[in-house]
Order: sequence, then C-alpha cells, then structure tokens
Amino acid sequence: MTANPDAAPVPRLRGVEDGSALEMRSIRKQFGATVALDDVDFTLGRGEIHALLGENGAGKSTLVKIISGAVRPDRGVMRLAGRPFHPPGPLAGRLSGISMIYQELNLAPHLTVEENVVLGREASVGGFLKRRGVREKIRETLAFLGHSEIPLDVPTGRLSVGTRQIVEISRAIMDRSSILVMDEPTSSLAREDTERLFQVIRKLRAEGVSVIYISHFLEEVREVADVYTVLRDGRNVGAGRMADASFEEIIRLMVGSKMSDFFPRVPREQGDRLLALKALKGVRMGGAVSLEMRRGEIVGLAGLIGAGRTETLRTVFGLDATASGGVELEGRAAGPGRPWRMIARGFGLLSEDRQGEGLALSRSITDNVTLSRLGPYRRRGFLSLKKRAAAAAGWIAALNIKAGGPQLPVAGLSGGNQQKVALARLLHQDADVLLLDEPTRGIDVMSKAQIYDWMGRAAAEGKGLLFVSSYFPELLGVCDRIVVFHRGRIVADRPAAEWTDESLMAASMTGKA
Amino acid sequence: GGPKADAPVPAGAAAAGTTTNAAGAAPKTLTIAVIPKGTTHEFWKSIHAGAVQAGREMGVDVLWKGPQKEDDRAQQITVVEDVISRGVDGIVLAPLDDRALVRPVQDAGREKIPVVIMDSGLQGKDYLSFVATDNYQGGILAARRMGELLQGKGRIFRIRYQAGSASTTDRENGFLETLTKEFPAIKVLIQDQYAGATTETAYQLAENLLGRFPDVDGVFCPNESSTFGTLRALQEARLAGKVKFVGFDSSPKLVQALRDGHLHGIVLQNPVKMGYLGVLQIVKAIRGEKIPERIDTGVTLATLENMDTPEIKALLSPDLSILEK
Amino acid sequence: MTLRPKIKIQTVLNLVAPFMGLILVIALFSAMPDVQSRFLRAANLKSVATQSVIVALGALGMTLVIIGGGIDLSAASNIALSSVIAAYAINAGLPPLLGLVLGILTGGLIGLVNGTLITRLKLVPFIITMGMMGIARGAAKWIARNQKIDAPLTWINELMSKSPHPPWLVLAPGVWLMIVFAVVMAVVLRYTVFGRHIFAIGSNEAAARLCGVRTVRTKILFYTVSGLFLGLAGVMEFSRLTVGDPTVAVGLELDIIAAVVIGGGSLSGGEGSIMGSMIGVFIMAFLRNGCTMMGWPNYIQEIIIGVIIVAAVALDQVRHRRTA
Amino acid sequence: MTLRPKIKIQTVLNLVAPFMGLILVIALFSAMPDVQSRFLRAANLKSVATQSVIVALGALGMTLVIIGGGIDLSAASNIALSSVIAAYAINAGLPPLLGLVLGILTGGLIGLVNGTLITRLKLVPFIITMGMMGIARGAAKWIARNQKIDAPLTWINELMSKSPHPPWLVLAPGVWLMIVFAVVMAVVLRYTVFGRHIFAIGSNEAAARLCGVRTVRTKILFYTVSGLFLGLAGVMEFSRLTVGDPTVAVGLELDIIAAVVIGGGSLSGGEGSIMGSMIGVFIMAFLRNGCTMMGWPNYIQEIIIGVIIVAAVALDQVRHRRTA
Ligand SMILES: Nc1ncnc2c1ncn2[C@@H]1O[C@H](COP(=O)(O)OP(=O)(O)OP(=O)(O)O)[C@@H](O)[C@H]1O
Ligand SMILES: Nc1ncnc2c1ncn2[C@@H]1O[C@H](COP(=O)(O)OP(=O)(O)OP(=O)(O)O)[C@@H](O)[C@H]1O
Ligand SMILES: [Mg+2]
Ligand SMILES: [Mg+2]
Repeated sequence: MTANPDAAPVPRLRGVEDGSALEMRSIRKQFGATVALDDVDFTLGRGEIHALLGENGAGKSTLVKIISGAVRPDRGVMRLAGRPFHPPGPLAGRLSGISMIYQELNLAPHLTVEENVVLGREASVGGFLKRRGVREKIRETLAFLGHSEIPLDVPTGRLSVGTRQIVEISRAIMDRSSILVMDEPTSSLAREDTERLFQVIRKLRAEGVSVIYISHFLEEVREVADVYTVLRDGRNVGAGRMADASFEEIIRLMVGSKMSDFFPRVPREQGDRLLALKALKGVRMGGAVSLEMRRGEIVGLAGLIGAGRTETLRTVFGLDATASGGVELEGRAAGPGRPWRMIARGFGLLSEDRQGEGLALSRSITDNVTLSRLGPYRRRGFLSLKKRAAAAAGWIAALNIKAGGPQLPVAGLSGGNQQKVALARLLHQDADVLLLDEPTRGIDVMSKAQIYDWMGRAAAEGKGLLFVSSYFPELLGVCDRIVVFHRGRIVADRPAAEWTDESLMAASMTGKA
Repeated sequence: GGPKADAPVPAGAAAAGTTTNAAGAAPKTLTIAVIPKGTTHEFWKSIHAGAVQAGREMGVDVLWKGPQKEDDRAQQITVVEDVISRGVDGIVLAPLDDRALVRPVQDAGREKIPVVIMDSGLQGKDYLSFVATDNYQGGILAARRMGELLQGKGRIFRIRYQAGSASTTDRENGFLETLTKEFPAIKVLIQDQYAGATTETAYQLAENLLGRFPDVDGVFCPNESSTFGTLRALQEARLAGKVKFVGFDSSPKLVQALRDGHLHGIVLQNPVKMGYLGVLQIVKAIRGEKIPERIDTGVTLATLENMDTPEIKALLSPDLSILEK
Repeated sequence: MTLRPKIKIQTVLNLVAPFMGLILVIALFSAMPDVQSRFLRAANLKSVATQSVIVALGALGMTLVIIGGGIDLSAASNIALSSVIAAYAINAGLPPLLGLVLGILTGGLIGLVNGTLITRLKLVPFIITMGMMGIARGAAKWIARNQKIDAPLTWINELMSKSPHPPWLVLAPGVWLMIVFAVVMAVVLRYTVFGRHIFAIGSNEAAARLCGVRTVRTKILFYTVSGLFLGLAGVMEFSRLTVGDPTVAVGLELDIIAAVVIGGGSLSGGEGSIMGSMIGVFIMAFLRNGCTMMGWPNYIQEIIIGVIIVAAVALDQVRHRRTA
Repeated sequence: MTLRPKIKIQTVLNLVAPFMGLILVIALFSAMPDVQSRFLRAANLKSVATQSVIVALGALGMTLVIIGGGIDLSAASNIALSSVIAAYAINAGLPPLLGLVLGILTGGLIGLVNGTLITRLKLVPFIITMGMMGIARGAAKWIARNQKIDAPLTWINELMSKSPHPPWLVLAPGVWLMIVFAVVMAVVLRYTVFGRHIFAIGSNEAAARLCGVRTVRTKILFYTVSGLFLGLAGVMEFSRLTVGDPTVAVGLELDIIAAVVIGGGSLSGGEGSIMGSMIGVFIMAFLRNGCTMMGWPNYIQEIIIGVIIVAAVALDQVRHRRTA
C-alpha cells in the first residue's frame, strides 16, 4: 500500500484472533477434460510461510490463481480472515490484500519499470497520476533486493528474464499485502538473489504477512518455509511442519514412490574438440568470449543475472548479431549464421523464455515437438501426420509430460510441462551441439533427475552441451567443466570437481576466480 | 456565408476585375481548373477531351482534377478549396451535391475566381453559367423507347446507380414517371436496387435479379457502369437480345452491344460539348463577354437504326485523341 | 450417465458446426416464400458459384497470409491491376495465354514486393500493404489511362461463363479452378513443411525462427503465393467483365478478409483453414444473392451482412470455448 | 572522441525526427515552382487545417483504440451515421445544439456497443468493428432514406467555415476544437490513470488484468470516448457539407488508421501518441493538398501517398531501432 494508502483498505489480520489467514474447502477446478484440482482443502495460517509442493501439473498454480481471483473455481468455498471470500477477478483479490507473483512473467513490455511496478495501483488525485514519492519507494525496494542498478525508465521489454523477475518481486512486496503468493519466484534467479528474497520474506513474516511459496528447489523450500502442503494430481496428499519432514518423505508424497539417484551419472568419454568460440562478441554482449568444448562434454555456464550467458548462447546460435569473433565446429569456421543454418550444422538452442520464444503456444504439442525436424515424416514432399503424432506421443511418454494428448495446444499445459515440451523439441531435433539456457526452469524434482539423465546420455553419444543454469547444485552435479561469467566475460574455467557451491558463488559475484 | 458572401459576384464585375489584372500584369496564360465528379468513367474522359479542346483553341491551360475517391462530396470540396489556394483564374465544376458545394463556390467568389457549373445543378447564384444535359429529359427518352420496344406492356427492372447521385436520380425519376404515366400496362418489378459504383457490383446485382425473374421483358440502367454490368449479366444468362434493354452513356463495348442487338437504345449526352462549352464560357466571361446563364447540351437516343449517322456516331465514339498528347 | 448423451450431441455439433453459418443462411432464404422455389435451383447455385470465384481465389491466398500472422490490404488493388495488365496484354495483340500468365505474374510480383518489404524493412504488414493498395490502384489507373481497356473477346472470357463450352463441364472453368486450387492449398497447408511453417510463424514468429524455420523466406513465399492467387483472381475478373477495369473491386479486400475470419482465421495468426475460408466466402455470397433476390433494399443488406459477420464469428468462438 | 559529435547529432535527430516526415512533405511542395508562392500562404494553411479537422478528430479516438491494442474499422461509417443523425434532428426542427449533441451521442453509442461486444463476446475488434461498419452505414442510409438530408443552415454550419464569425478567431471554430481536444487527449494519455491503463492493456492485456486493471471497463470506456470523437467528427462533416450525407467518408477509416500508424502507433498495441497521430494527419493532408495544387493526376497522387505511407513508417522504424 505504498502507492495509495486510502484507495484500497487492506484487511489487517491483527484484529482476527487465532483465525487462519485463508481457508479453502473442497475446491474443484476442471479445464475441459482435465481435472486440475479435485476436492482440495488448504489452510494458510497467519504469519506463516507455507510451501506448496508437487510435481509438474499437480495443480499448484491453479490453486494459487484461485486465491488471487485469476481463476474461478467450479466448486468449493474460501474464507479470508474468517469472512467468505469469492473474488470475481484479480482486482478483487488484490484489493482484499492478496498480491501474487505469477509463474509466467507478467509485465507490460512497453511500460517502464516504474509503470509496471505500480500498475493497477497507481496513486492518483482526481484521475491524474501522482508520481511524487513513488520513485523513491521503488528505488528503496529494488535496493533492498540488491538491484539498485535497474533503471526505472526503461521499458521492461528490454530487460533480461532474470531482471524482469526482480521487477515482479518488487511489485509484489511493494503492495504490503496480508497474503503474498509466489509461484516459482526464483526459477531464473541466482543464489545471491534468492538469499535476499528470503530475507525479505522473513521480514514480511515478522510483520504478520502470510506467504505461499511454490518452488521446485527443495533445499530452498526447507530453508524458508514453516509448513508445507503437497499436491498430487490435483489432490491434497499431505501437509505438515517443514521441520518434521525429510526430503525423502516429501518426494514420496509428491510422486508416490521413492526417488533414486538425483544426479544419475552415465559413463562417458570425452572425444575430439567439438566447438570453439573464438573471441566471440555479440552486439549486445559486454565482452568477447572464448571457450572450447569437446565431444561428450557438458560445460556449465555459471553467473549472476545479466552476466551475459544468455547472450553468449544467442550469439552463437545466430539469434543475436555478431560484432566480432567467430564460432568453430570441429576446427572449421561454422558461423555465426542464421538459426536455420546453425540448425543444419548441428546446433540446437533451448530458450530461457519459453513463452516468448520457446514455444508456439497456440499450436499443438505435436507441432511444437517436431517443428525443428520435420524431415523424417516427409515422403515425396508430403508429411505423414500419423507418424508425426506417434513420435510426439513417444516424447510425451518419455519425458512424462502431463497432457491430454499430442493434439492439444501447448497453452493449456502447466508451466513445467510446457518447459518439457520445449525440451522435447530440442531432443527430437537431435543436435550435436546443445545450447541449453536454464533447461530445468520450473521442472519438478523427479523430472529434473530424468532430464539430467537425458543430458548425460546425449553426452555419452558424443554430443556436446553448453548448460546455462543459475542453480549451482545442478551445474556441480551434471557438468564436467564449469565456466563463470561476470559482466559479460569468462572469469574462470575449471573442471567441475574443483568447484564448490561457495567458490562458484564467490567467483560469480566478485569476478575473481 | 460570411457578411459579404451573400451578395453574388456580378458576372461582369468579376470578369472585368480578372481581365484588368491579367492585362495589367505581364501577359500570362490563364489557368482554368476543371473539376469533374470522378476521373475514371468514360463520360468524364469525354468532358476532359472537350475541355482540353477548348483550352487549346482559347490558349488557356486546363487543370483537370477530380476528387480522389469517385463521387465523394467531402473530397470534392477539398479539391475546390485547393485549386482556390493555388490561385487559378476560373473554375468549371461538376458539383457532386447541389448544396454542399455552395460554400466552396462562394469562397471562390470571395477570391474573385469566377465559376461555371456543368453537368449537375448547384443551389444559389454564385456562379456565372450552368452548362448541362437535361437529365430528366434523358429519362423520358429512355422510357418512351422502352414503351415502344415493349409495345406498352410487360415486366421490367429499373436498376438504379447509387444512392444520393443527383443526375442519375433525375434520369431514374424521368424514366419511372414517364413510364407510369404513358405506359401504365408496364409493370416495374424492381425499382429500388442500387447497382453501386463499379461494373462488378452492377453485374452481380443484375445476375441475382435475373436469377429470380428470368422471364423479365425489359431493363433500364441510368449510367454507363450499370448498363455495362447489366449487359454482361444478360449476355451470360443468354438473355441478351431477348430482354429489351435501354441504357445510358456510351463506351466501345456498349456500341458493340447496340450493333449486336443486345442493347436496344442508348440515351446519349454530349459530354465533349459540355466540357468544351464549360471552358469556353468561363474564358469568355473572364474576357468580359456576356454569357448565357443556362446552356442545354442536349440528349439523344441512339438505336441500331440511327447509330451510323455522322451525328450519332460522333456522340457514340467521341474523339479522345486530344488527351493522348 | 448424464454425460454420455451430451458428448454425442457435442460430437455431432462439432462436425456440423463449421457449416452451421452456411446452413443457417441457406435455410433462411430457402424458407422465404418469395424466392423459395428459385433459391436452390441449379441455375442460381451456378450463379452464386461463379460470383464467388474471385473472392474465393483471393481468400485462398489471404488464408495463408492470415495464418502466417499477416494481412493484405492491397488484395483488391492487386486484382484490379492484374486484370488491367491481362486486358492490356491481350489488347496489345499478345496471345490470350500470355495475357493470362502476365496477369497472374503481376499479382505474384506485387505479393513478392509486399513480402520483401515486410521482411526486409521489418514493417507491419498492415502498413506495407496499405501503401501498396494505393500504389497498385494508381498504377492500374495509369496503365489503363483512367479508362476501361476494351480487349477483344478470346477464350479467356469463357473461363467465367456459366454456360461453359464443352457442356459436360456443367460449371464455369473458373469454378473448377477454384475447387482444384482449394483442394491443393488445403493439402499444402496440412501436409507440407511449408504449410506447417506458416502456422508456426503465425503462432510465434520468434519461436519459429529459433526452431530453424526460415521465416523471411517462408513469409516472402506465402505473400508471393497469395499474390499469384490474386493475379489469377484478377484474370478471372477480366474474364467476367470482358474489359480491364482499373476501378474494379474497390473495398473487396475487406470481403476477402471477412471470409477468412468468418471461416475461423485468427488475425493474430496461427489459426485458420482453407475449408473454413471457403465456407466464409459462400456465406457472404449466398447472403448477397438471397438479399438481392428478395428485393431487400441495399441498406438492409448491409446491416444484415454486418450482423451475420459478427454472429458467425461469435458462434465459432462459443464452439471453440466449449471444446477448449 | 569520435562518439561526441555523433551523440549530439543523434539528440537533434531525435528531437526533429517525429516531424521529419511532415517537414519533408512541406519542403517538397514549397520547392515546387508552380505552387511555391502559394503553398505556405496563410489562406492555404487555413484550408489544410480545416480539411484536417475530421480526420484529426477521428484520429484522436483511434489513437486511444490502437494504443489499447484494438482497431476500429467502423470509424468512417460512424462519422456518416452521426452526420446524418445531426442533420436529421436539425431538419426535424430541433435546436441546432441538440442536433450537435445527438450527433456526438450517436457516435458515442456506436463506440459503446463496439466496446461492449468486443469485451463481452471476446471477439477480435477487427471483426466486431467490421460488422459495425456495415451496420452503421446501412442505418445511415436507412435513416436518410438513401438520400442526403438537406437541413436548414444554422450556426452549426459555421463551425467549419474558413472565415469564422468573430473574425478574431482567425481559424474555423472546428480547428480550435481540434487543437483543444488534441491537447486534452495528450494530457489524458500521459498524466491520468486511464491513459496509463490503456497503454498497459495494449501492451499486455493479461498482465494488466492480473495486476488489477479493470480491463473490460477501460476498454469499453476508450471505445466510447473514441466513438464520441467520431460523433463530433460526424457533426463537423455535416457542418462542412451543410447536408447530412449517408455515403460520405467511405474508406476514411483507412486514412485515420494510417495517420495514427504514420505517427508511431503500433497495431499490436502499447505504442502511439497524440502528437504523432496529429503529425500523421497533417502529413496526409499536406500531401493531398500539395498534389491537388500541383494538378497532378489522381493516380499519381495515389501512388505517391502509398509510397509516403511506407516511407514515413520505415523512417520511424529506423529511428526506433537506432535509439533502442
Ligand atoms: N533483449 C534485450 N534487450 C536489451 N538488453 C538485454 C536484453 N536481454 C538482456 N539484456 C541485457 O544484457 C545483459 C546480459 O543479460 P543476459 O540475459 O545475457 O544474462 P544472463 O547471464 O543470461 O542472466 P539472466 O538471463 O539470468 O538474466 C543484462 O544487463 C541484460 O539486462
Ligand atoms: N488454462 C488451462 N487450460 C487447460 N488446462 C489447464 C489450464 N491451466 C492448467 N491446466 C491443467 O491443469 C493441470 C494443473 O496445472 P497447474 O498449472 O496448476 O500445475 P502446476 O502444479 O502449477 O505445475 P508446474 O509445476 O508445472 O507449474 C495441468 O494438467 C494443466 O494441463
Ligand atoms: Mg505452475
Ligand atoms: Mg539468462
């Protein structure tokens, strides 16, 4: 309520004795034939941090969207601070003191950072915008999150995915609501930023704010949450105090079975040099990058938000123009060129921005999975739709994608399942050099293990993988070598075994190896 | 209008003023703007030819400029305003509306630019002369021809051109009123369907009407595009020649149809003469001569029988070669 | 238990739904006492089919463009220019076949220029094709010297004749062309890489590029193909009128776009079908035909067509929302 | 070192750039020997200003709609209907002021219906407004009985007079109205919550909704405001023509849209400005005016305007890409 203290009174919880902040009873929600939520009960205590856990497609996002008013349940009752609560839309939710960070980025790209942060809550006098004081508050909030460098007057469309996520977090915490819902807020944040976010959350808890926190990073969840609720296939299958539960128990609740090895290791050998970046510098990159990769090698790219990892991959793949330098494949100059040419040369890219440029959301899963390699289904110029659908069905099974069928549009899938479709597309493409930008973003624990397994097997087949991730444990667990980016340059390059979580963090932040 | 606009510029005064100016300055050739209702119909091409012809003979420049969209009143006002801004010596205007163009013509008067009206009328008296066909008379000719062809009985369509077009509305009215008065036994099946601005829309209209009344005896159309569109529909339906067909205005295809017996009468105006006289009148006025207030350029009926007489031939296929240079 | 019958009705509905609008329109006029007897007669159906050819050919191309996320406002001007070029060529003494080919190529050239400018200047198609709308129309008037071009009658003018030359054709050759090309384009859209790429580009161009679709080439290609169809439509217009008329088809681009959108094409790209667009074309054609046969005044016709456009798309939307 | 001067030139360029197209057009005609002396005379500038009023008022509303991610194809029909209603009312003996108000309200009503249908039926604006285009035009012809309405002359007809009544006004009252409303709307867009929300909706409607922007209400509101401006434009059209003409302004919607887009409005929403749109309006008006004064044939004019539309937007694009 920084922006406008008078316009929208927020029900303060302090008056309500011993009531829960929010109660949901017998919530049901169906999308077409898919039952997303089935008879779910959920209770959020006052001033608690409540983790909402579950596999991809378990119904977590749907549940919190019902709380915020973005989705209306088919059945069930809700009580907010003891009073019946049925928000007809997101505005009602926000006015009742619920603010939310949605899983998919939720900014107006043409509006500036400032305009986005206050969007929907603009302070005004007689309809005219009041800007005095607002900018200071935003700056304070950004500084609090450790990102005072983010300019307020730049349209958010020009920011990187990570920066955009920080902007969204600022928006949510500036609301000072009684309930704060965060749907995977850290999926593209680095460790450092996650830590700061936790500080903020704890501070809000101390002020009596209740927090719902959705994440697939279980360590994070353990660190910050007081209690948890696990959803499986749209049902509430368990809840408890975080302190009393072990990883194994939670995972068992989530998937209904025990988890095997988290970082499966496929035995592999390194071959000849596959890829070399020769002082490559893109038009938007901060510095030139030189890097080598062998066949059978997984090279991790670590760094903070804006370190330039995404831009390096995009420049290699020809999505961004090259300013100087070049790319060599097996010792021969191979680009940069336009993406279709790079694909023909055996490159493949997975984008960190799945909704923006990773997927054709209105098209079917089949269309998306097979888009970058239609050759196998073509006979005398015509496609065999049957074979294509069969192949897509195969990938749905292989990656355990939760979907009604290969013919359904991707837009209807849960965030994690969409990510899996994007990944399936790249795997189906069967590239030699895989450029993976945050490939496990929003993917649940079990599926992550499976994806690491896929990556390992691809390397064992003699492919090379450049693996960008802001989640250091997975870099440490999967990679053979890790390079650290700092302000657009590589500042360290060592075998994975020589890195630890702490040393990666230190190198990313200071730029000194 | 403004305080002084109510007093029409007397023909003599305006003309005298301009002549003095022209005489006072260095001998400069006059520029006369000729503003048609549109630029793409054959009819306006003929007016253009007549105007250029007069321009040549009188030694004046002719600025030919119509509204960019055919038959758009607002754009024609803009064109008049713009040629006034340019500072022409006289304007010959075929107003798209008898009322909407009054004010721009008054504006011209205020700038001491004389105006002659052609083709369709204009309210008020802010112009020197009106050179036009009697459109109603044209409708009467067409009705009499139709009555004669059908020997006073039968069922016909009256196809209309476009809503709000004054000259064609006069023709349509002349036709219908004469027909009902003089040939009461002829039944008009369709009388309020508009063909629209292009040949294609007229074609579709006629095709659809013939789909419902394939046994119609006669059709009347009030201008070239509707006549040609209807002709195509009749030809396609193999009804050309069987259905008595009277149209308006000429074009090579219509002349051919007349010869083939697909068209049984064309009411002809004399657009070349209209353009010629328009420019002639205004130049005369500028030079201080007295000009008549109303000039009728006449209507004629062309049929298979008379189409090869020299007078009709000149009207049917006007000589436009002057525009080529 | 209660769900069973519902699902069955749903299935039937889904099969019939795309034709719903068309069936409604036809049923409406077939029930009108005034025209009942004549509306569904072979002669009238032939008329409607022939009248639809030009819009249909335009809609075939426009379907590609709209699915690909574009739009073409120059469609009608393109038709006019192509018909003038065909007439001009034949009038200049060239063999009719060459006139036909030149007309089609003119259309293709305009499409090519549209596509090239859109992809190279990175401008929105709305603006480029709006500019081209004026340019092509102006060029048509220029070439025709503001007049109709009276070309001699040739076999080209038989293409749109309702009483075709070998009588066993039954329908005008132009109608057959339309049917054949509709089938061809439906197959191209569904069963070729080119077709799938058009859908991908329309749905998310950035994603398509990332997946190796040659977006520039594909876009230029589909604008060109669309142009070729418009060129053919122009030749058909010439065939029908027997003259090359530079003022023909003004405003027809909106009819063509409406047909595609009524048929389920989405102006934000990624959706549409040839079948749908053809249904859209026939809905409009039957509406016009029926209204004229009824002798309703033109303004009523305008209002009814406006209402039907909205209603048809609303119906389609409801259906989609149900199945989604 | 080498960067310094470049940056300065850049700054100057950025200041001038929005006016570039306009300056170019004016410079072009001011250099033409035939009209040189007269092109920039007060009388001609007054003419151009008066001629621009109708398109400008339409463009004010259209700017809101386009920034909000919509489009309004019914704009021209709306103008025609409003002008007919105003003429009808005055002809029926109502006081002129009431006629004026009724005309404006008619426009607002059409906008309201557009907005309501678009938000309630969740249909694309292109289709709804395309349907409305036919409906409003048909209604105008119906009410006017397919004729123009000759209303008695009143002070309303003085609103667009180039020699205004108190001579110290210098410009026609309609021109002053246009200027005042342009300033008002520029302020509304920049400095009010309503304006901010229009940008947000056009940029990302889903995000705006989730942030608590009342998208439905805002959209209905801006379509209505746009409609009111079109209604006013209709009254101005009546004032200029002195008759209520149902066939007026056919195709004018494209001119209005072109003006907004030339002025930097993006048809995918989220971008545009009143200043830009006004510049767009004047570019088109000066072009038409200049071409007519030069006596160039219409087809040349059509071609030139087509080229300029593309060029102006391309220029703007290049500028944007440089600053981005
Ligand atoms: N589309 C864009 N336009 C302009 N600047 C951009 C764009 N994308 C990224 N940047 C900027 O480029 C810099 C490097 O960003 P990049 O995305 O490559 O970093 P990263 O290491 O991948 O981090 P992350 O993606 O997690 O934010 C950042 O300062 C970012 O703001
Ligand atoms: N708009 C929609 N249309 C159709 N189906 C939907 C829609 N939104 C969600 N679903 C379905 O509802 C189910 C639950 O989705 P939800 O997004 O809540 O999962 P989630 O738990 O958030 O998963 P993730 O971890 O992948 O984000 C999924 O099967 C999904 O396909
Ligand atoms: Mg989710
Ligand atoms: Mg990144």
